Amino acid sequence: MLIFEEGQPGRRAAAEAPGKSGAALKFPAHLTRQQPPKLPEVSELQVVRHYTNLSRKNFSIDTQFYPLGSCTMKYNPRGAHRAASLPGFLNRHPLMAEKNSQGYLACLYDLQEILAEATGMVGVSLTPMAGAQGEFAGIAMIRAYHQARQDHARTEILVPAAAHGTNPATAVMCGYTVKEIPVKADGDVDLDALKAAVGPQTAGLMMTNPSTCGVFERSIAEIAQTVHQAGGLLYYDGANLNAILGKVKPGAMGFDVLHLNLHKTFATPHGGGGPGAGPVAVAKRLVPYLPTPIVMKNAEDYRWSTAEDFPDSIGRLSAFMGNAGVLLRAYYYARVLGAEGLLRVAEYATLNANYLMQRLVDLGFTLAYPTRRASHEFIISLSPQLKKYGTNAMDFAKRLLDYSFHAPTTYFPLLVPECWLIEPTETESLQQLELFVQALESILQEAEQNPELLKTAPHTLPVRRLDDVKAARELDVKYG
Amino acid sequence: MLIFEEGQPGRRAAAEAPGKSGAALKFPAHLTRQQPPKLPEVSELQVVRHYTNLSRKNFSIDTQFYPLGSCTMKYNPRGAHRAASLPGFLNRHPLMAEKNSQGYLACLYDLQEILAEATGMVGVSLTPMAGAQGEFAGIAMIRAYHQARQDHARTEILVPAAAHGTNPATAVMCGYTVKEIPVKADGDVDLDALKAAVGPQTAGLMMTNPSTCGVFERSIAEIAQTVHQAGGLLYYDGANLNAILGKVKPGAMGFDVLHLNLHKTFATPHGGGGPGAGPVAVAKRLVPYLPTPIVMKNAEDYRWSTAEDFPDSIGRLSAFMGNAGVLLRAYYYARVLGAEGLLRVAEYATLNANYLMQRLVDLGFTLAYPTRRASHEFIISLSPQLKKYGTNAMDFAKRLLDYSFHAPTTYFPLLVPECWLIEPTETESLQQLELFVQALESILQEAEQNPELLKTAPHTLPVRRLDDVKAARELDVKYG
Amino acid sequence: MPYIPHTESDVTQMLAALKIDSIDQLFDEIPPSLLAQQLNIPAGLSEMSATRLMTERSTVSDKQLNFLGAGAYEHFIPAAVWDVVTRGEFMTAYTPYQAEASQGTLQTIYEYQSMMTQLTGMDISNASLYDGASALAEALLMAVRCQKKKKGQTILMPAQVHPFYRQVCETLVKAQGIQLHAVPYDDAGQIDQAYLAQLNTDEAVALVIPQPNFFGVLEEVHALTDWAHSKGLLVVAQVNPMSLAVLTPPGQWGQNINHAGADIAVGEGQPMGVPLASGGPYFGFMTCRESLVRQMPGRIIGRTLDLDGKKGFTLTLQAREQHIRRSKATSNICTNQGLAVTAATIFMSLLGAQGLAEVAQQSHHNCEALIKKVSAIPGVKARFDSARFHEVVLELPVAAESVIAFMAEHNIQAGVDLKPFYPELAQHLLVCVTETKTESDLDRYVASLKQAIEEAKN
Amino acid sequence: MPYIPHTESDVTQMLAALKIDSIDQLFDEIPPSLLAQQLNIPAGLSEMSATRLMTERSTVSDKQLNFLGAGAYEHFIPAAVWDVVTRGEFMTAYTPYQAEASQGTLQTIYEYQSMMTQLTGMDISNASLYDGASALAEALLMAVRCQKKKKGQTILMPAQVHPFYRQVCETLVKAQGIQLHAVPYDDAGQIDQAYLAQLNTDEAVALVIPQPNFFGVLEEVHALTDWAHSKGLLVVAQVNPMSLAVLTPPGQWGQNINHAGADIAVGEGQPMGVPLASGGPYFGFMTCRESLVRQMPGRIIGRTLDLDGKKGFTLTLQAREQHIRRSKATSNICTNQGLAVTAATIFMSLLGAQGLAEVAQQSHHNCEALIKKVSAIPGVKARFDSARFHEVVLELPVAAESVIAFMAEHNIQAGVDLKPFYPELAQHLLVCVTETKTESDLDRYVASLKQAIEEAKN
Ligand SMILES: Cc1ncc(COP(=O)(O)O)c(C=O)c1O
Ligand SMILES: Cc1ncc(COP(=O)(O)O)c(C=O)c1O
Repeated sequence: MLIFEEGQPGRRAAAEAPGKSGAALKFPAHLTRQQPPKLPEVSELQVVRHYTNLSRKNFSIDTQFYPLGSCTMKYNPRGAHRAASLPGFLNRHPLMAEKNSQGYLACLYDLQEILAEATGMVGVSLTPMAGAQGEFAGIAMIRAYHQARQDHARTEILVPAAAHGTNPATAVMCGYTVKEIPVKADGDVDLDALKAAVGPQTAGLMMTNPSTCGVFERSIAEIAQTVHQAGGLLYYDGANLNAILGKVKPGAMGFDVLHLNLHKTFATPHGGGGPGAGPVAVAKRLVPYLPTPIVMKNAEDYRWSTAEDFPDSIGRLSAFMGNAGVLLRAYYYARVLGAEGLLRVAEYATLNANYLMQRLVDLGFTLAYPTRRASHEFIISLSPQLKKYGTNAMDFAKRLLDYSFHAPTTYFPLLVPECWLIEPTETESLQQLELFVQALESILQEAEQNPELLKTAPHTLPVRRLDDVKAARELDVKYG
Repeated sequence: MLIFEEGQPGRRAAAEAPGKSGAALKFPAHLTRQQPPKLPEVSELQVVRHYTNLSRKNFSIDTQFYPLGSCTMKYNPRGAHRAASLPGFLNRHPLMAEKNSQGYLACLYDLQEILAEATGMVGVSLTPMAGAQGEFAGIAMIRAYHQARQDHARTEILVPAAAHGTNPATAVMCGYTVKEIPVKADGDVDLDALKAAVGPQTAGLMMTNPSTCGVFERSIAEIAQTVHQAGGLLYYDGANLNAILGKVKPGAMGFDVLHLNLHKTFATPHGGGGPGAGPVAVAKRLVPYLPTPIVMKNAEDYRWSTAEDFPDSIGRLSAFMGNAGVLLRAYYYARVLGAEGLLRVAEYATLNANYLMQRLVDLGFTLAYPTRRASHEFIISLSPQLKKYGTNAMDFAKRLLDYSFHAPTTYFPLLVPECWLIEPTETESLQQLELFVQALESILQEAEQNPELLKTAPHTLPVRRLDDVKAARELDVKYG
Repeated sequence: MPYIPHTESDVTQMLAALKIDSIDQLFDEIPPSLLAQQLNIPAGLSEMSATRLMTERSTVSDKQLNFLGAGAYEHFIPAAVWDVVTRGEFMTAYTPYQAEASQGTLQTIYEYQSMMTQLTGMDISNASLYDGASALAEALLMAVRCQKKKKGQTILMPAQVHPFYRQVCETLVKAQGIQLHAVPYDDAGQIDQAYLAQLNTDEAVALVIPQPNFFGVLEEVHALTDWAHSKGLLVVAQVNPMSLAVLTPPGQWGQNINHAGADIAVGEGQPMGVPLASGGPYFGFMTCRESLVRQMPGRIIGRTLDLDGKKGFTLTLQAREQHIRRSKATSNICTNQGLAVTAATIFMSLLGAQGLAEVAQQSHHNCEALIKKVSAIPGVKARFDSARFHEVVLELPVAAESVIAFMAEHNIQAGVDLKPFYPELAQHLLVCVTETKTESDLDRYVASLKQAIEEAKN
Repeated sequence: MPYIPHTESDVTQMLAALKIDSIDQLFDEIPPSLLAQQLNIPAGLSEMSATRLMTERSTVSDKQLNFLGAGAYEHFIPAAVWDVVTRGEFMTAYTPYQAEASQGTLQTIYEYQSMMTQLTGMDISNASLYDGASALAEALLMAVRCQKKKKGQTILMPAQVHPFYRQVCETLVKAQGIQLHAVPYDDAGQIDQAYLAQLNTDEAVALVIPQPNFFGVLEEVHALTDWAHSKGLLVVAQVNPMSLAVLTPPGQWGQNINHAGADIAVGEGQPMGVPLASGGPYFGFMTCRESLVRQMPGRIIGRTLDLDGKKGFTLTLQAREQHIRRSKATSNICTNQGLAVTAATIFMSLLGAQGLAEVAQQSHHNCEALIKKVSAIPGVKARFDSARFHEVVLELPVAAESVIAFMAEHNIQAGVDLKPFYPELAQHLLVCVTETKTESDLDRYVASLKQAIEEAKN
């Protein structure tokens, strides 16, 4: 039932509104709303009960193992949530005077420093509000850099075929055309193809490393050299930073600019789709172009950067200064983990992924890159199962839900057929991984004995398989 | 799975502890623990996931209609929870200096005043930590009163047969014997029996009004007169105050002392069993005996009462001053409702009960007191259904759980066979009541067509019908 | 190890299964020259110490009496909102890619979309964008795509659109060759219609109409909408959703029956149950005319049926999005502001149309009350003589900067100095008053302002 | 109408079904003379106004540096604890009478019982009593029931049991003719064993042993337990659960192999994850020897099987309780402190044995550190020369009252003045230091104490 359908005309949660003021001041008649919006008319209990019960229809980290590849669904510390929700932070207006904001600014300044150190970069701007906006900022900086050098011929951004959709979409938003570079059978970028592709038109290359193939790009140094020699810059999509945090700094690999997904690597909650935060970090030559504002430190005082500090900035990306609450959570996380803790993230995320990969191999699943170590994630292809039982990657995924595990990422990256991208993260235990293995073992048997069970799955959730085609054809996107 | 079973030796949620101090100070060897307690060894994620998932196995007001008679399961305002959780209240040590506690004391003082006004009494003590402790305080005051008058012959407390178990249990804890007074077929106390029972041995009478039969005791004035003439005092069990809040003051009915269940009438959450708060309110002659401490006001200052204020007090009931957090919630609730709002509680609780009663009569259910108005609750007997289908009150209750409604109170009061005590509360809507009626209609059909379905219910919950006999015979009350 | 559950024996068992001796071996594909040294980051803290650190830092900003607005508004948020929003099932779920395991989030967004279309009077709502500023920028990009047949790519952008919003638009649209043409404001603080009347609109594709505008002033939305449509421009409404409880919704702007209503309406969702929180996470909302939906950026949730014919919810029209369309997507947005949207949905349910109207009315009322009070101070007066919502530009006899600094000393956040954004408005302060302010708050403001002015004059 | 969902048309429909005209008619069985006039209570407030009122009142108590203990201890509580506890399903459920619909609460309490038996080393735990004081009183009543064969009803109650606990025991046991016999403390601040040695114990049924006692001092629990058992007394241990992470648990007190261990162990559960909260809700715990379980008050949860043979949890041994046994019940307790128990269960899971030991050690360490620092102030010293947990009695050169008042002016809660409770301890202050205090907190305390003493001397 929709919240609208639970209402009755005239019902309301009366205590929640301020009530009527003495004098009923009027707006000019022609600018005044004539019909009130048809919002739900419900009691406070109805609202609480409705949304509490709705929440119970979700899978989440707090309730399920959630090995969604590329999404780093690790434990979101409740301590970070509390710290970011302190009244001094939560009630702080974004334009509050700097002198009343020193503690807040100190947190952001420290976070800038921590992210610079962790990535091997020189400058950091925290303002991008998600990974994709970080990408935009990064590519816009590359653009600004070339333009400042009057290098107007560079019109193309290269991306590996395995790249996330935001990469090519971003390049286009920045006014570039996109050229895809093929990936070899071992998961590494096709270096020859890259060499052939670079040239004076190359503005830059966007890539993740480890890549979305779940392997570490071994020829990264050569790739960097190739692009740099052609006059292009290297963009690092930090979505997979969890795999190498503290182990390898993107700066050391030759990247010029990157974003981090704090809502992945720094354990801030995804909130059913957002918010995130996608700070950008840059090497020296891109510092002038960083998006603003940035927190600056003079002796003991913190302040916001002004236009004088960054006259060549690509500009502002958000109304205020990005997703502050996410940044505060990430700062808390970094401080609790510290240097050693950040390093352990990469180590145990990688251990879990490789162990789980091995166990799935034991069960007979097919790896996309069987000769490779897993990074913090790995890919299996369910093509053999599709051939044998007629059950595809989605059928397996839906059946897994019945076992109370969230499904891995399906059908991404696009270049591996019937793929699952599996990312267990470092916060899950060996015992949890084994339960997952047991579930897959059982589903494999079901696929053999009763493939219909998979094809019509899920069977135990609030709804069964939904008709996506109908959803798109007969658009029903609002009540009434 | 138990939290213990999810653990592994050596695992821990490391960020949660302060870590080791520099110097390892030692306690005397013979007083030092040799073996650490076997507590769970689990990660933070495991704990959060375990208890989040456990919570999902509960029914609650926030997720279900919960018409548990005598328990007043109304909406628990989240605003009250927030107000009571303000850092200044939550971090306040109970012994904090009065000068640093004026705001807190002001809330309690105001609450004392509000409760006195709402009950028609003169003095209030907030310290009892639940209804039963309020009863203890009340009966102890009655005892102190008689003793102060050297009236040592009074050894007996009268209670109606329908009384809640805490009433007789309390009387015994206060050193009294208990005599039960029968209840007539119309739900009123048997006045002749009462008249026969009172005498110089009568210390007092404990009763609720409306009674646990769900009807208003019409001869309350005569009852009061009878007991008072015999030299006894009248105790009002406030568990049912929701029925008459703002409508009738217990003081006006002749009661000398009462407790309120703030966790019922004042909408504080029950917490799966507690906490509650059972403030006592008394007429003038019992004021000297009130349990302490009490909040006093001098001009503009608030302070705790001292022994000099109440030299004849029955004493202290809790280490500090009762369940402060519950009291703050109740205070918030009273302030949001105000005088009109408190009155509406009684009106709409009564409307809902009477309406639901009528609808169940329409379905053919049997009322325990068919000639009477319902108060805020009412009783049906499922004896006819037991006779016809072999399905008892518990079978109906368990089946109702499958429809995602919490069951009414079953088998209480003891004097109505196969009874359900149904209390919808004022915060449920007409539409919600109708859904409940529909479920009962459906269950009634099932009882006729397939009584086994009821006898083996529930079928859709985390467990099916549990073996209580086994639980008591083969005591398993801890892990390992 | 904080947050990592592995015991020594777990690790031993796992390494054995992998036939390796140490975790380090798992990184043996990485060229050794790339491996980092120990990070120069402070050692880890316990939750207790980290919490204490941040508590100390947060208290600096505590207990300010806040009269700042300018795009972020302090409204009272019922406790139920975030108590429910922060349930683990809402907070720690990912984007609802597995629809069957995400019906809670999906239905919530569907309800949100329904509420936003009601509030704005528009046909279709998406599931959110980052914030009000980036939503406006996305609306401009969308408008350009919708007007592909037109020869130009110019957007008419009033000067009294929030200066930061204009900056964000600059950043986000300029790489695509889109121009923002500044439209001046008139003496009433409204879009200068005389200027528009003489404007050559050949290159223009859309007009942005802020309601209320950055000065808190209400625009003549009907006339502007009709004018824009008559010139073949799309109307992009940039609105405060709280104001829509009492003001004509964008879907009803204009009197031209053949083309009434704004074409795209966007804004900052923060006033609907999202705390000030230093600037975010907030959420940008976007609604549009049905015919434009295929150019809309961001997720959209649709209702459909399951195998048993039962109603359910799922992501729909994904062919607009980057994960399907890659370089041809309507935007690069992926992660949005879901949790803030959940809060807004619960907030709107709790307040209802009447509650929102009360908040809007009371805010307006308090703003007018403050204006009256401050006008008694010599040299202080409201700058524009137009109808307002809940913000006002105050003309001061001294520099706004000094007043702000003085009042900050007394824990009052006085308002926003307009000089950096509008040099012509030196000595002007943008002040916001919402329903959260009491009579005594206003009096405290007035007294402090008076003192500040006296101080500055000496 | 706050919290009431009825619309006018709902009411009309309901009244029609009831064939009456007004809600008032539903009250027609009530004698009209009893009906009340309008209550003299302030008119209702919105959530916003009520929240503001209480926020203003709460800030008075904000930001105190707290060295108060005396039965309520400030320990750090991980955020996860109350985030999970306050989920509606835990917070707004009733007592788990319908077991199948309450498995969350029931399993949690079963786990709690398991943890408490581990911590105390006892056989059986109940599901909680109101608080530490009332738990002690219930233990005395239980001990008397268990010793029914004995002729007397006297309890040996050391003077250094918390004074408020002793008062609560007085209140709760005196109506049943039970006597509390005061046992003095000796120079070491411990139970005076010489006194006991010469005591006639014919009427006595039990000895209460506090560990640590009200002075923070550790008792010689083994010798005391053996002595009590040798006299046929039951031992009622009154313990701080946090201390049990490092101290011998009551289940192992005594060296008499035929009758080792306390018989009943009770205490205040607040240190385990429950905030100070002005004194409640806390929870009292009670554990006992298995043979005594049928005299135990309060609920007990048992594990059993369902119809399918699946494990599940339910209330058990209810024949002890008032709702079954009425006047013959072991206690009148019904509602207990379930939610605080849920918090403690989660807290203990998060901390584990090692974490609790760290908290206990660190608290002890900080207390000793403070003693060392204050001892440098002339005239200040620790009063009892015995091993302590995390509290100390400080002897001062001036009245404790004046020190407390002075330091409160500087937002330091210095400790508890012992004079009202122990006239012989005038100029003595009971101070508690937990793991939450840093070096700089201690220094701030010391500096302020020094000043306070100087001030008082002048
Ligand atoms: C590899 C990769 N790149 C980029 C992104 C985009 O990040 P965001 O969703 O925060 O915009 C994602 C996340 O979905 C990703 O997995
Ligand atoms: C009628 C009645 N009296 C007394 C009580 C005892 O109250 P409490 O559970 O708060 O001790 C109850 C509640 O269970 C009750 O329903």
